[in-house]
Amino acid sequence: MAEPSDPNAPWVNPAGMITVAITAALFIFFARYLPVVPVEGAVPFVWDWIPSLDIRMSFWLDGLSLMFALLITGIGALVMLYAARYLAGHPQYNRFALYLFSFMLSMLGLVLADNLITLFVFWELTTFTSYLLIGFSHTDPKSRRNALQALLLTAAGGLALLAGFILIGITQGTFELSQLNAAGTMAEHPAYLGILILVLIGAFTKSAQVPLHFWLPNAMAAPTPVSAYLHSATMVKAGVYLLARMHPSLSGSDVWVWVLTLFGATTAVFASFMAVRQTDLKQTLAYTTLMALGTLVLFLAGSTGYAITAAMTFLLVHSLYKAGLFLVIGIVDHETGTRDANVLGGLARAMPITAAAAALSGLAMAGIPPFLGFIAKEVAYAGALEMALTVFVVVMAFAAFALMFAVALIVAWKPFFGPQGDLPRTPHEGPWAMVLGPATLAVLGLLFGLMPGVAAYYLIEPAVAAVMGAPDTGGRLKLWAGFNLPLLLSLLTFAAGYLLYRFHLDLRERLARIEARAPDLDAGWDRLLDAFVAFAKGQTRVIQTGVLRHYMFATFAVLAVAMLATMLLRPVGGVSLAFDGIGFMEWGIAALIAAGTVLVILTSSRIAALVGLGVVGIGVALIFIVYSAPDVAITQLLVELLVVVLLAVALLKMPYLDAGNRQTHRPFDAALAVLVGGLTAWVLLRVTDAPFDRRLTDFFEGASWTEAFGRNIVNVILVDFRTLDTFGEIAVVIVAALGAFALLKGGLKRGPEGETAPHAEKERKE
Amino acid sequence: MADILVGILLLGGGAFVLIAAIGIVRLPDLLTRMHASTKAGTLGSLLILAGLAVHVASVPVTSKVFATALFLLLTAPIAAHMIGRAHARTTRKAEQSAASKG
Amino acid sequence: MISWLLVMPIAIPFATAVIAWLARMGPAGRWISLFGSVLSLVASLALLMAVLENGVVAAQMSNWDAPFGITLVADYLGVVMVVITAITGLATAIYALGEIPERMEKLGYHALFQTLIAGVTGAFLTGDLFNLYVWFEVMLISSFGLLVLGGSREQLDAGIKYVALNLVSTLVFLSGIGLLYGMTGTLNMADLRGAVAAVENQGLVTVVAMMFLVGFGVKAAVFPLFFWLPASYHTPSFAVSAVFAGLLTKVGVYAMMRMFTLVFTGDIGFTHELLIWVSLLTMFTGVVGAAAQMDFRKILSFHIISQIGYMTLGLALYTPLALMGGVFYLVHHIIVKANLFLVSGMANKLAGSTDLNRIGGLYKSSPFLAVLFVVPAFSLAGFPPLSGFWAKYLIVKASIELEMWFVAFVSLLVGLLTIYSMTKIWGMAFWKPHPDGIEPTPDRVPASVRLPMMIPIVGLAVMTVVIGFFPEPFVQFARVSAEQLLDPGAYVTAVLGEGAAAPAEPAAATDAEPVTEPASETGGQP
Amino acid sequence: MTAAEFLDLSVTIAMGMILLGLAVAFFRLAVGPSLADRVVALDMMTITIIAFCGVYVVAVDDASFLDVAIVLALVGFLATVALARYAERRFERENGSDDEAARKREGDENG
Amino acid sequence: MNSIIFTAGARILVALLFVFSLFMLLRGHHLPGGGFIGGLLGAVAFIVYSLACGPAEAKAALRASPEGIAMVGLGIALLAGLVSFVFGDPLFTGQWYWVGGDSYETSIFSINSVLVFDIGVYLVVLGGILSLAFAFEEET
Amino acid sequence: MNNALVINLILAFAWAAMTGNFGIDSLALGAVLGFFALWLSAPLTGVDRMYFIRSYRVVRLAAFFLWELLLSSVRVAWDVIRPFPQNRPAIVEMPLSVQSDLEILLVTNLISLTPGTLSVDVTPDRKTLLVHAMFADDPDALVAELKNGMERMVAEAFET
Amino acid sequence: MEALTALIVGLLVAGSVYLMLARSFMRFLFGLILLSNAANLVIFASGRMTPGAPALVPYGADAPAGVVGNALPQALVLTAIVIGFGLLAFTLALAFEAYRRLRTMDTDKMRLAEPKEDGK
Ligand code: NA
Ligand code: NA
Repeated sequence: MAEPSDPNAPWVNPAGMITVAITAALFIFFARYLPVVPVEGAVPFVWDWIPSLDIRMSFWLDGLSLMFALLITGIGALVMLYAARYLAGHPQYNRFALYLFSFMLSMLGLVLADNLITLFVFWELTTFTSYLLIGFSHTDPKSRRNALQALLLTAAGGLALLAGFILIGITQGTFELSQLNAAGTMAEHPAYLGILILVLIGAFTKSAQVPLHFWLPNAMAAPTPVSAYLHSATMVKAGVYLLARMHPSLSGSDVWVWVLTLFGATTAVFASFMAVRQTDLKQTLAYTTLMALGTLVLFLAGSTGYAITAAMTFLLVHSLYKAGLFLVIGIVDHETGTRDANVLGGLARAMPITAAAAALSGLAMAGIPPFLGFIAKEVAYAGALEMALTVFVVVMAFAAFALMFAVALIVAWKPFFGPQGDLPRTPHEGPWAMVLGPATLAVLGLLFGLMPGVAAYYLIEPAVAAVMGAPDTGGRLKLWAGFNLPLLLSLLTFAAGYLLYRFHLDLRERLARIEARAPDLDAGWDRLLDAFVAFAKGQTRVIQTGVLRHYMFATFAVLAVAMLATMLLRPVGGVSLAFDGIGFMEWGIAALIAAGTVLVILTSSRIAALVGLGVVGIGVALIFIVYSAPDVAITQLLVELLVVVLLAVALLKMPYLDAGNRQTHRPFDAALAVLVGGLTAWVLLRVTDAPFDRRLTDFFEGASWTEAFGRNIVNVILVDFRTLDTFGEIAVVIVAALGAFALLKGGLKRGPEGETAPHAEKERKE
Repeated sequence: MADILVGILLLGGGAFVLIAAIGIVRLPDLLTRMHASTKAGTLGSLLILAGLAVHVASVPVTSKVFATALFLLLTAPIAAHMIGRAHARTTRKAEQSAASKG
Repeated sequence: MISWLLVMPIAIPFATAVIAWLARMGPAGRWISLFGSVLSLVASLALLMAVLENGVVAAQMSNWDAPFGITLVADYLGVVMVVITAITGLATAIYALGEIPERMEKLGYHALFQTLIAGVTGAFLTGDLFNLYVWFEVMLISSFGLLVLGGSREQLDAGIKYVALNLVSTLVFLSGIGLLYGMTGTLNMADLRGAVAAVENQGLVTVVAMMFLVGFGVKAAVFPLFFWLPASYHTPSFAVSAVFAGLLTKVGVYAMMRMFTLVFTGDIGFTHELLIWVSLLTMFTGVVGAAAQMDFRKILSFHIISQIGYMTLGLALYTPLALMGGVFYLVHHIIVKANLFLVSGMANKLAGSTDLNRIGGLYKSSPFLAVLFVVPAFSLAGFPPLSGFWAKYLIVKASIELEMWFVAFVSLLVGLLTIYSMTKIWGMAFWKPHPDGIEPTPDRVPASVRLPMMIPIVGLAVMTVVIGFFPEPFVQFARVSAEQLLDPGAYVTAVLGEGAAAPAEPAAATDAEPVTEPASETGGQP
Repeated sequence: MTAAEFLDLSVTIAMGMILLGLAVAFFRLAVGPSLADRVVALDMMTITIIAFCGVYVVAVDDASFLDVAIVLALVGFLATVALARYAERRFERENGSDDEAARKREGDENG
Repeated sequence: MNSIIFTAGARILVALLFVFSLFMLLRGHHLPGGGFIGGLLGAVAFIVYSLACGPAEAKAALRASPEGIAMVGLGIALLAGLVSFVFGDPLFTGQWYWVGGDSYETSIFSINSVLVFDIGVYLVVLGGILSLAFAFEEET
Repeated sequence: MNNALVINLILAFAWAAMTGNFGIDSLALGAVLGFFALWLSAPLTGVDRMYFIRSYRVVRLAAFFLWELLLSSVRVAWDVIRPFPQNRPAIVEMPLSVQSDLEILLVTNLISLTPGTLSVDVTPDRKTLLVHAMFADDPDALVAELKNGMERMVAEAFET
Repeated sequence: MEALTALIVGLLVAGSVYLMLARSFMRFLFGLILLSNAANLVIFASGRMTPGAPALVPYGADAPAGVVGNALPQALVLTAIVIGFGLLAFTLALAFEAYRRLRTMDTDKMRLAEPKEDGK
């Protein structure tokens, strides 16, 4: 899955350098707020975007968003630099740089947004840009499939999130997070549960909580810099960010605690085991990311200072070491051509700086003092001990941390310091542009561990304050907190973790066997899509049969049902058949029309049908004659005549009728026909039963001669009172003629049977 | 007096129309039936038109009646000729081809 | 002056049709058509200005006062539809310069195209029910001609179904008009508002309303009356299918919106409730139908259906926000869907087919086109901040406000499934390599063809983005449209004059004499 | 019976005979058997409508309906001509050339 | 269709029908008739011609292509409507010019846009239907 | 003949102008009066005597035809309604003497209109008319009757 | 007469629906003609029916003397008839051309645009 890159290609690409420069500049821009935010709490930026919908493009820079902004821009700059080398010479590198940069901006917007809709806009933009990034190796079907999976799952979550946001807006009267959080928890609101569930669906899909986790390892189809950036440091943390961001308004209920605890813990432990199970180091890291996300969610369940501090610290730590390790694996892959844990080993000599970076990051991950990772774990245990479901949380956290320790050794120790493997290529140290990132991140992890106060003051405590929605006491981050239960747990973690590492090959086999029996959600996804497509095809087969008479039947049936149902459900009154004043003449005409109609229906002779139609036309014309409409009668007769003339010409080259009335569907057709006819007659009866409002008619009769100077009122209506109708009507005639002319004279060359295909035609090959 | 004349003309015309219609049902073959329709029918219509002209007794109407009658006398035989000709040609040719195939 | 402004968007395409037809044998025809389309757009914009300045404007054709003559009227909804029609018309006219072969031009393509635009515009502007029928027919017969122009076997096959089902709907609609006239004695839509309310037998009104619902439903392609659309829209030339996709079904939606806000409002609990279910099923079956397809245009066709459901849903929910969403959706969808069909035409030219299994490689070789696909495609899917997002947002918010959770759920779910189809196209036509190893680079098509085809694609994509990023004016416009729809007082006043807008009291009107104004006062002719 | 009453009665009877005539002609039209038979019946009906218009003018005393009659007298024959021509041409097609005759019929046709 | 009888009859009938169609057109404003009926009758006239002598001759007798006639008719109808703008009236407002007087009663005859519109209708119906009829006739 | 007809028509219009009434009635009266005027002034104006003779023959033909129409209609009608129809139909061939289109049309139409006979076809050489006769007991007599009656009268009325 | 016309309309509609549901497109055409007639009659009857009094203003009068037939529905029907003819003529041309190219009038067999295996 490694991208082809030409080591000799010039990598100082303008597109790449510009993006790196801007991102770095942004990092500096945000860094300048580091002294401001701890003092002022928050800095707002507002643009009134869609005032009529109460949607503002508003941003809110507080401790939480600042920490995220710095991670996004800082790691972003490093990753972009790395990618410039990693993908040097790739024909689509420019697009890649654009996507990555867009993603960075989207993510930045997401974490800075104060308005929920604004946040959602950026949320979806991260989904979309990550789709493009995951599918970057677009010629690979697997890559396309995984990109789609990530897109659909996170978009589904996004839609739930949107519903939740809208519900918040409706029930709370504002979309501004700052206002919502200031108002405290909404747990008492009747819509709270709905809101919570919807927001959690959004957050959990984005942050890949079990059982919606399976897209994340697949998303590793993306180039390694993408994995490093999106799937460790940024996008997947969006869900966690959201939970943290909305913590003041959404927490404070048992549901919050239970759901987050259960999902977070389950995800953490499950992912840890899965991380051990993998042999592809990138996959291993993917699962440890999952584990981290679970852990973060787990601690966000708590509302105590320790729990939140644990979450924020761990978030920072994880971002640093995980991005670093991904980049390291990228270098290893780049240099050796493999990422197989079973193969890699003894690389430290060939690539010492990388090895050092890996080691530092690995130590941070393992939680060894004096790294920030150690502090994070300490605080985490402290937090866990305060939380609800204490025992469960502690046990799960312990399991996860222990496994993580083991994984750290697998990923960061064994490839570099383990026994030499049989590598596809002779390894060299990576180029500085690639090494710079992991090295910086690794060093940062160490520095923060050594100076926890700095990290606490500028980053973590403001973030914790933001998450808790209240100024925080702080002072929890210490490298040495004394002998206490968390320390004991830490030590036990190391021991357990080492044991696990010792037996990890064994464990991996066992896990593989378990996995083989467990339901495969990823395959389930494919089955789900297949089932959906099968359903779609089934529906199409039923609805869109391609057979005209099915369509016709449905259309008429809908008409009949709609009318009939209305008649049954609404008072419409009965029918009185008033046949008084109807003489034999009228009955005779009616009988003539009826006879003609029946003839057309029953005959299987075209000409009989044609003359039957003529009879009906004559009958209708007789009605027009008798009921005072000579113009209409003349027109009717002339049109009937022309129909007969045209049909008599056309029928020469058309087939005979089949004996269609014997087909099995005809009785049903007849029933429907009778129903539609009956309903129409019935409605017309009811309509004509009531008195008629002659306003318009009276006006026309009065004005026809006196104002429009015509004695034939019908004609005056046609050419004066309602000229526009007539104009449209002649347009219909002319267009009908043009259309028919074009059809018949299509300019196509035809053989004797008219079967020669026109030049433009595409014949179906299948 | 005029009313009685009109009545008689209408009755006569109606009778001819009806007889013509009966003729095209009763008479044995197509060409014979056409005698009924072309002649009796036309005459029936003419009689009725004459009655109408007498009844309304205005010059525009009379001239219209004349026109109608004239048009009818011009077109009815042409129509009859065409259909008779078609019948004759098709049946004769059909017989010929049947004979030649034999 | 107002009369001019109202007439020109209809008269210009007709005049263009006549002149273009007379000049069809030479190259002048296409330029005349293009020039006419520009003029139409100018005229529409002038009308828009007038409406923005004066509110609802109306003019009595032939100078006979409403309800006796035919009134042309433009409220916010009407005028925006006219403008968007002109925009779509212009875009397609430019596209046709590249796409439509000379053979079709000689058969009268431009005349048919212009009469189609005239019919659509007339339908949007008329304030008379029977006149609406006439414009429907102008539009319909022009669409018949355009659909089968070129005469391939697929087109003929599709034409049969399209023609058959549309004719049935037309006749149902016509009968409905007759019956409504029989109950009220009037055809003017503003006048009908009061007259229908005054009808004693309201149950019967609802029955007739059902006929309108079915008639318009077929035009609008709602469930389960949409069969004709997927059966045909993938067969004509791409310019034609773009116009069809953009405009034709919308006329049905528009007519539904007009009649079911202005006239048939007596039994909302029944008609609009029913329409909610119809809309949901439309949205769902449409989007599911698309999932079964493997052809660029067939997928798009099914999505038209699905999106129509959102629009009718906006009407069905019948709140200001919902109608606002419906109107916004109409405008957004015309631009986006027309554009997607235009893109499919370009893809076809470059990669040689619209069958997704037989094309590919467009992402690599034609990245610009890829961008131009992504914009409307993801707008259609409702991705923010493109136009479709705001449309969907309004509808979803309206349904949540009404606490119709299921409605909101379906709306969102359908959005998700839309993503599925759009990414299917993206994956197969753009990302996947071409199965025949072809590199579908832009230079496979001569610039004289490519440029006219690309210009409208770019233009419409830019509009999509602009509406998405700066939705405020459009949202405000949609809001006023919705307000006018929900309270048609201004509409009725503009048509019938002052004093006519008072809602008719059904109880009072039954025994009242029909108001017949003396001819000497009302007859406008001097 | 006054003359006016006689006229009314004759109008009624004439109308009755005309309608009866239409019915009888329709019978031939329906049963055929040949195309020509049907066309003859249709032609007969056209002429009968002219008579109908005449009687109706007398019945309602309004000459406008004469316009219908005049148009029908002038153009009614065209349907007959067109159908006769159809019969002749169809016969020529089906018996004239072998390949045309060989064309399969989709079903039976009486007329 | 070389029937001497029909051809001879058609000679008279075509002229008769055509004159009659004009008659119906012109009287339509006051009595049954008008542009539609006139146009339909005119079309019938040329259809008779075409049945008697073939579509080619009928077309030649028409001098112009039927589609062209129809299109011109549409243009005339449109102009008859647009002309009212010159007088400051809405589209299709009837414009009456009384020759030799100032009202219907005092004038000899009138020139009016309503009749021009009806002539447009006549031409469209005539041309449209003939176009259809000829196209069918030529294809069979 | 044509000159005479034109003059006659001019006289009719002159009459209408003089009376100030251009109605059909006035024109018809003018035509009749004009005919008489022409007849009286024939020597003066030099109008061919044939005009008057032919006019008489046309009128005579019309009268003869209407009478024949009535007569044979009754005959056919009777045959239709009598219990046992007596008709013996057959197609007879009648040699045509008249040759111009108009005359052939007139002959055939009149033959068709008079009951009992129906013009079915004219042979392409225009020499023979196929007549279907309803009562063709004696075909030769029938042909002779047609030739001496209808055809002769038409020929006389329109001979040049 | 409206009552009887309603019955006629019912019959025409029933007949046309039955024809339109047939497999042969030719029958559909016949049904279409019947349905057009039915729709026209609906409009005509809806305007109520008056026998024997055409909507003409007599010479010398300013308005019709007595009750005359309702002119508005007549004008509408006239318009609808002509429109219906245009549509029918086009449909006939379509059927004609479709048969020439597809060699069938059986709509069950018209499966080119939506082939049976469609949706794969
Ligand atoms: Na006018
Ligand atoms: Na009209």
